[in-house]
Amino acid sequence: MTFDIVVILMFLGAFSAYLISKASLKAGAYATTVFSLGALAVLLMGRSEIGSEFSVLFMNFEVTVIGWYFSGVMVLVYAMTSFFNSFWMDKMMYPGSYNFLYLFSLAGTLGLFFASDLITLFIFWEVVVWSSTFIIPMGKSRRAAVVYYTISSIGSMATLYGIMLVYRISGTLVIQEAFVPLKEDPLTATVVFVIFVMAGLTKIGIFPFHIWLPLAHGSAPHTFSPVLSGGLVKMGAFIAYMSVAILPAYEAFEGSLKIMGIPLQLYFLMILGAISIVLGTLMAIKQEDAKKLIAYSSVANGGYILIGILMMDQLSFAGSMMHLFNHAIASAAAFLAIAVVAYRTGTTKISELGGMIHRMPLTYLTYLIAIISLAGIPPMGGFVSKWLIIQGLADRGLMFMALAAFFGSIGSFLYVFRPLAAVFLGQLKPEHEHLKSEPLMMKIPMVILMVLILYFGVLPKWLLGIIGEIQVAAGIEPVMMSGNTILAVNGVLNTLNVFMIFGFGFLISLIIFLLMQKSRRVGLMDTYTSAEFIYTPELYHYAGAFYAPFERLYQNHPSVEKFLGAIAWKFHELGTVVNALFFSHKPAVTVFWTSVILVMITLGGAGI
Amino acid sequence: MIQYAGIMLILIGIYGLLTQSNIIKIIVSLNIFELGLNVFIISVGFVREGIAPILTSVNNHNGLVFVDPLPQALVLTAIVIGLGTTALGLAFARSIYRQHGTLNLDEIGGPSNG
Amino acid sequence: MTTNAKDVRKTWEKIADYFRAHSIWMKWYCTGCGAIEMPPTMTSRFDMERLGMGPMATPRQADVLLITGYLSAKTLRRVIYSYEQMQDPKYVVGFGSCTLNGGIYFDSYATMTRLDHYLPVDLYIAGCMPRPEAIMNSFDTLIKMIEKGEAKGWKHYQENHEWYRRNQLHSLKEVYVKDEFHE
Amino acid sequence: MNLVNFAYGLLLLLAAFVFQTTLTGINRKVVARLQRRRGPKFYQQFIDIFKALSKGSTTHGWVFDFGVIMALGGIMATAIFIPFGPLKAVPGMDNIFIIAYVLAVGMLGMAMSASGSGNPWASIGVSRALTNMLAYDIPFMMVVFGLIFAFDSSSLSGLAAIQREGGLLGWNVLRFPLGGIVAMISLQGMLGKKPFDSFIAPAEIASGPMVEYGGRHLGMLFLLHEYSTFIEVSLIVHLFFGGGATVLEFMVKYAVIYTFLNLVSNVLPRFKIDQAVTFFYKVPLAMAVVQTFLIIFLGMGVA
Amino acid sequence: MVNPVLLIALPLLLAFVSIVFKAYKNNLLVFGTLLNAGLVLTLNKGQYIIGGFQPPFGINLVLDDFALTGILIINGLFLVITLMSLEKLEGFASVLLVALAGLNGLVLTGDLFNLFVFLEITAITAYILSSASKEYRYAFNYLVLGTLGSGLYLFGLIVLYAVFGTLNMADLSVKMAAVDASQLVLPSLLIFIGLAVEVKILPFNGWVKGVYSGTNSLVGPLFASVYAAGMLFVFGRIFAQVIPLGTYLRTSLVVLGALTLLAGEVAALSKTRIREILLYSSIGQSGLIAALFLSGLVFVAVMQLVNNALSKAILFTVAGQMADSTGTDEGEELQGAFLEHKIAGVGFTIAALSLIGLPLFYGFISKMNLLFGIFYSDNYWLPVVILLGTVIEGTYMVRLLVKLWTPGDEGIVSEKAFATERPLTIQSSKVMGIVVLSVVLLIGGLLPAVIQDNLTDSGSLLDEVTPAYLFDLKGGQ
Repeated sequence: MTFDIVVILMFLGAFSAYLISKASLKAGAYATTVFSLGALAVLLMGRSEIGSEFSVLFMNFEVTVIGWYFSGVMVLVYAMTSFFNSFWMDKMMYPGSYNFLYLFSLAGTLGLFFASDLITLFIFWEVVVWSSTFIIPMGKSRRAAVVYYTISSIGSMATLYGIMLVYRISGTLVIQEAFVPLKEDPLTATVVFVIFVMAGLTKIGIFPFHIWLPLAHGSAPHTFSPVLSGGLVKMGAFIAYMSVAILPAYEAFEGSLKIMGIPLQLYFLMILGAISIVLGTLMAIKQEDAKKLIAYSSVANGGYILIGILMMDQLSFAGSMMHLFNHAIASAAAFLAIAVVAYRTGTTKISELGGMIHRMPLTYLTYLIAIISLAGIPPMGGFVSKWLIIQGLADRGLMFMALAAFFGSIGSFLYVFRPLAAVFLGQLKPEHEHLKSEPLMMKIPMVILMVLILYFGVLPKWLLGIIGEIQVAAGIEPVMMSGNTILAVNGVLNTLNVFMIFGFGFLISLIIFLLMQKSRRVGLMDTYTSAEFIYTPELYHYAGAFYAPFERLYQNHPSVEKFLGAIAWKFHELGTVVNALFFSHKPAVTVFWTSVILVMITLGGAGI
Repeated sequence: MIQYAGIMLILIGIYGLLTQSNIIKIIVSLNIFELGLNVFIISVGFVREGIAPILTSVNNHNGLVFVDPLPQALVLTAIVIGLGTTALGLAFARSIYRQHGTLNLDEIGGPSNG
Repeated sequence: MTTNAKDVRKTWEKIADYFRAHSIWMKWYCTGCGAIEMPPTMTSRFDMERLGMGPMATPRQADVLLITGYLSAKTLRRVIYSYEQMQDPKYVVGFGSCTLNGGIYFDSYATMTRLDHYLPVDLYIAGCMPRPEAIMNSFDTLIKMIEKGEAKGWKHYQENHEWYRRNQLHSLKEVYVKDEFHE
Repeated sequence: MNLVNFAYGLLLLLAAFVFQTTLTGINRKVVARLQRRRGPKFYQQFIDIFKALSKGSTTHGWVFDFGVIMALGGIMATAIFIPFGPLKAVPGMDNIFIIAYVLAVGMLGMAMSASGSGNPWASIGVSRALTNMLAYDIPFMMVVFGLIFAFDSSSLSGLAAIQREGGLLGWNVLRFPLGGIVAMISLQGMLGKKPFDSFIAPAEIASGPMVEYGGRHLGMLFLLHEYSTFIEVSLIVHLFFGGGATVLEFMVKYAVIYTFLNLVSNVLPRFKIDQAVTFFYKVPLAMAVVQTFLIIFLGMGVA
Repeated sequence: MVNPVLLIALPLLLAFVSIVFKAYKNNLLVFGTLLNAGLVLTLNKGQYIIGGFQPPFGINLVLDDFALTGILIINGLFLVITLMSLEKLEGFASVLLVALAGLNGLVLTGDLFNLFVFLEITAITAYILSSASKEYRYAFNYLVLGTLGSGLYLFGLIVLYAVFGTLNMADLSVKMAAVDASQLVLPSLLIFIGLAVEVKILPFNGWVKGVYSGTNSLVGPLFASVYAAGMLFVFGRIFAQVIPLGTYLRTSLVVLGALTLLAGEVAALSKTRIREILLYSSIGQSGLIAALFLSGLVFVAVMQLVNNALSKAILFTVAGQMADSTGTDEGEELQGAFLEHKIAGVGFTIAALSLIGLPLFYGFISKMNLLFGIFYSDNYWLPVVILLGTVIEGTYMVRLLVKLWTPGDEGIVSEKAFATERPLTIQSSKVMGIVVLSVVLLIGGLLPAVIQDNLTDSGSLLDEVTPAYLFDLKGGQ
């Protein structure tokens, strides 16, 4: 009975946070922290109650393992980010409403993950969409909110159509039962699958629906970007999971053409995932804004997650589920680090920053660990998940997905390194000379996230155990572990050993370093300049167009943004045409159309 | 025959509405349209060699052929309503003339299509 | 050269000096015409690398600062800057007469005629210009000096930094100037 | 994992260092002979490294030091995973993907440290190095992917053992010649040898990432270079040339391949970085895709 | 037992009285609307004969669930809107009373010709009200089109009379059902066009733009919610219950409705002025509701109609008030207008979200139900159109809301300093009205049974499809 309390409490919490904000803004911000941490605690304690069912108003819920897992990820990201809320209270346009919508969207996601019928699912889906839509414009861009809403609603309206279709066919809305009759009818199943999964694609930001991510993530309030990227994007993964596992796609598409054992429908989606990886990587490499860069990296990582989920196998699926968690916390940590920088300096543009490590080393460390995980480098969590995904791909022989995955992996070194070098390293700008370090309240979540990223990279057993349960629930073989060794069909990975050997190498290296003569500390401007005297650190900082030679290779790329923008503009023009054709101050125009319709329909009727 | 006359008038009225841009002429066209309509309605009730639908001491048996009285009642109402509308239209015409100094809709201009 | 406690090398320093002697990486400060003699010294005929020597891209990596030509007020500043960026132990080699006495430009108002007033020169190579044979010979000498621990210009510079700095300031007014192009 | 593994690992590191550094020295000699020079002593590389370590150094802040330590540590850890012929320090850890990703720790550490110096040339060098990596790694990984699919194993020693079963003709370079060529070209890129050495271009960007290093930092970078060379060449030996049943066999194969690549690099000019990317994506990547396609869909070369 | 004819007669009486006692006409209006709203609550369902002729002869009033819902909505909203904007009456009190009478008559009457009369009465009041904006050319346009429309309606009904000899709706529906519908395309179409002019179906609605775009905070909500609701109720009455349409005509007209929906939404997307956006949205919604009625889905059509009426009342009140007090309703110039008027802003937001059909608001319930309904009538293309329309509608509504809440150019963090400097005032009476209406929308969304119960049977009289498909508020379980 704990979960219904959580859902209801979160909604009430949203209102109370609003009321508290009216009394004191800071207190309201802390209320978001308290409530989300409370939800996290209840979730962790309530693990034994997985499987419980409950109803609120006309909505029905059932707590499944996957729902529990997803909501855990979501609440974690929300709770960690909420520590930052209090610092933006005086800068936010509607601080009270922000706190309200913050918790409201969290409540919505919980409801979504616990939903046991399709209508409840849809209700909470939309609740999350509209509540987050109103947070985004408090940041830097109004257009972002509109694009976000439009893309989301394309997805959700498609889902709605799917829900109706399913209901028409099966006569029930209970998630576990509604899809059963579709197994017999591959054509309808394909339609439903495509429609359903579209909502997932829009939310994860899979090509060609990715355009909202950089816009919204890049310009949302700094405290909401981590939630968007780390949390809300994962709702799409949930829907994708539902479409594949509950539909269940592999059974329904048993008869369709298969490529390497993957039905064509799923293969096509995987190709989309692969395109997202490549595209997200390429676009992230050329971004000039740190937040947009991480946003595009979310596009790329969404591609991994989607491919893994669609595989529905022992390895890649587990990898994907784990990657979801890893990406959530790593991307949240990265966004939080950028938020700290933005809080102190007021900008997120890479070229306007530099040398932040000398003012906020902990933030730097957070960012470093986050991006190591994002890039999938051991000993962080991201490595384990990427390893699983790639091993799974190698097992199946999906070479084009693998190609994209490799490109994304290596490419991620490029883009994650860029803010590292240009924001945190390099020359400190004179105007940032007197910046203060990060406040204590900001340090707490960053340290927690760092520890988590490292912990699950070294000891993923607990996490993979839960994922194993999800896999069992989805009817596939769970990922195998013996001790700390992950046993894949074509390779093993002992994360603890990797970590220990890494530590060993590090130790030797440290000993070598310490044995030798002590170094002389010199300033950042005392560098080799071909013996030229330079006194302008802000100019002596390599930040803009970091990968210029590489960017040049694809600078004239075709852009789906432009294409979709053109479609939107066509709608706009159509509106103008409608306006010009039918609306006038002269009765004659309308009389003319009236006569035309009258004659046409009458003659048509007479003809029939 | 009289139906066709009514329909002709209706079409003339619509033609006027389609082609005229002068407000007064539009009102006139509207009136022609209504007139045609009224004629048509009357014609619906018309019965050849029918008598007035009044029971008299002579005409009180079942074999009577009488004109349908209802359309005539309807026409009366329609005429009254048409009159009201015309009056209102003319009032508008006057206001438009005061506002724009012309009665030609083409010269007045419409809402922008922006 | 008097021997005092400071000059006694510890064992590890002796070993280190052996390595230093047989792996000499140079930063060429090519201000004048002398640099033209370096390529023949490097390439097949004289093959500098057989002695473990070679050019390096930056002063941070280099052991020897090789100043190949005359010095003006403008270039001297940069030579000093480069020298101070090098890592200890570091050696300075004056190449050609220009560094000794100003060479053919000795009477110019802008020429710095004596390099060792400003930097601790371990070795001069006389000649205008010195031929590769002379260069090879001098490198041989330098190797021997380092091996014996005699090339101690860098220590000298540290110890007499005041004196060097005074000379530098006297001739240059300002050692580290503001960027001329932005003033 | 116990202390014995660590001791074993330390020995392996030492052996790898001595072996590779000697080989580098010999290769300097070989190249010198190619250019009609006498060339340095065969142990010159040791002298250089120890000299660099013995010198004083400057630092630009803690990340400058930390990056170097992390880089060398990461690379050393990777080297421990590499089987030295039949010898393995830690059994079961020679998964190709682990190695590929652990290798990146070193890269990242070095890049971080270089950028931490505040010198733009370092950043430019890092940017080129990473771009280069994006170019050469993908064809290579593609080929490796095909191998893993073909033999259902991603263990280096496992793949090597499978090849040795087939004798000389069982070598992957003969079974999958296209893949072998791709791997060799990629290896050239990994080693940063000409024509793919634009990221250190000494005369152009003052040796790129290494511009600010001197003394012990530089020495450690040299160590790092030796180890990463060892790792990369070993990968190819194991993946395409049957690894080594004995240590000697491994060392011979290794030496031959390394020397061959060195000779090739010495007769080539340098690609600009975008040319390198274009080249890798045009030729080796296409070959790699064809090779993988042949393996996966036609089973060509898979016994 | 109250005779519903009082709903028509009393306002008319008060209207004439108000002409005599000019000084008290506003009071009389308030009295009349209150009285009507009170009377509605006391009504009993049934058939009321006026003038003694038994049907099918003579005039009768039909007060079934459908009509009851209609007059409830009309009188309730009329009351709220009037009370909200009393200061805007400007001598229109008498006209409003007549309009109230006409609207009630429209919904109540059971006679086609009587309907024509009420249609004309309502229309004439509408012409007069539309001249409140002082844009007489638009009012004139409306007048001409309205007259032409009602003329065509009269034409159609005379043809029907000529064929069937009756004007009573119930009688006519029985007689028409016996005839092959394809024989009756012309009269049905004529009646459709006549009503379509008022209902705002696409090619017949040329007047809407001029009239709606200049409305103030009184006339705007009256037109967009009360008049629209009244006309749509009539439309539903005629086309879902009286005139049986053949497949051909039904399909054509549903397509016309769907096109209206799309065209309205698309046109709204291209607009930047708030009232223009809303008016095109109204057109779109009318098209949707008309399409539902034409498909025979009376119940869900009524739900959507109620949602539309409630939402539009709020939206047009706020938009009209903005235009009244700041002199413009250009979205760009009203950036951050809700900064100082949060309650009105929240009401506006709730109305907009409900109109889009987002959950927690009544619009969601109605949208769900209408989709279920359409799917159950095995129509798979109309939902696509509706959902596409919803996407577009959501886009421009969110665009508008975002602009009104958070001022600032692209790339700059939204700040109070960027808010509009135009003085926007919203009277407390309006705020209260907005609160009442948005609370209704919220209650409808959270506890749909409250509104639902009042609607439950409204479609059952002639609705062939029993509402078995209805989303029964338990998640369909």
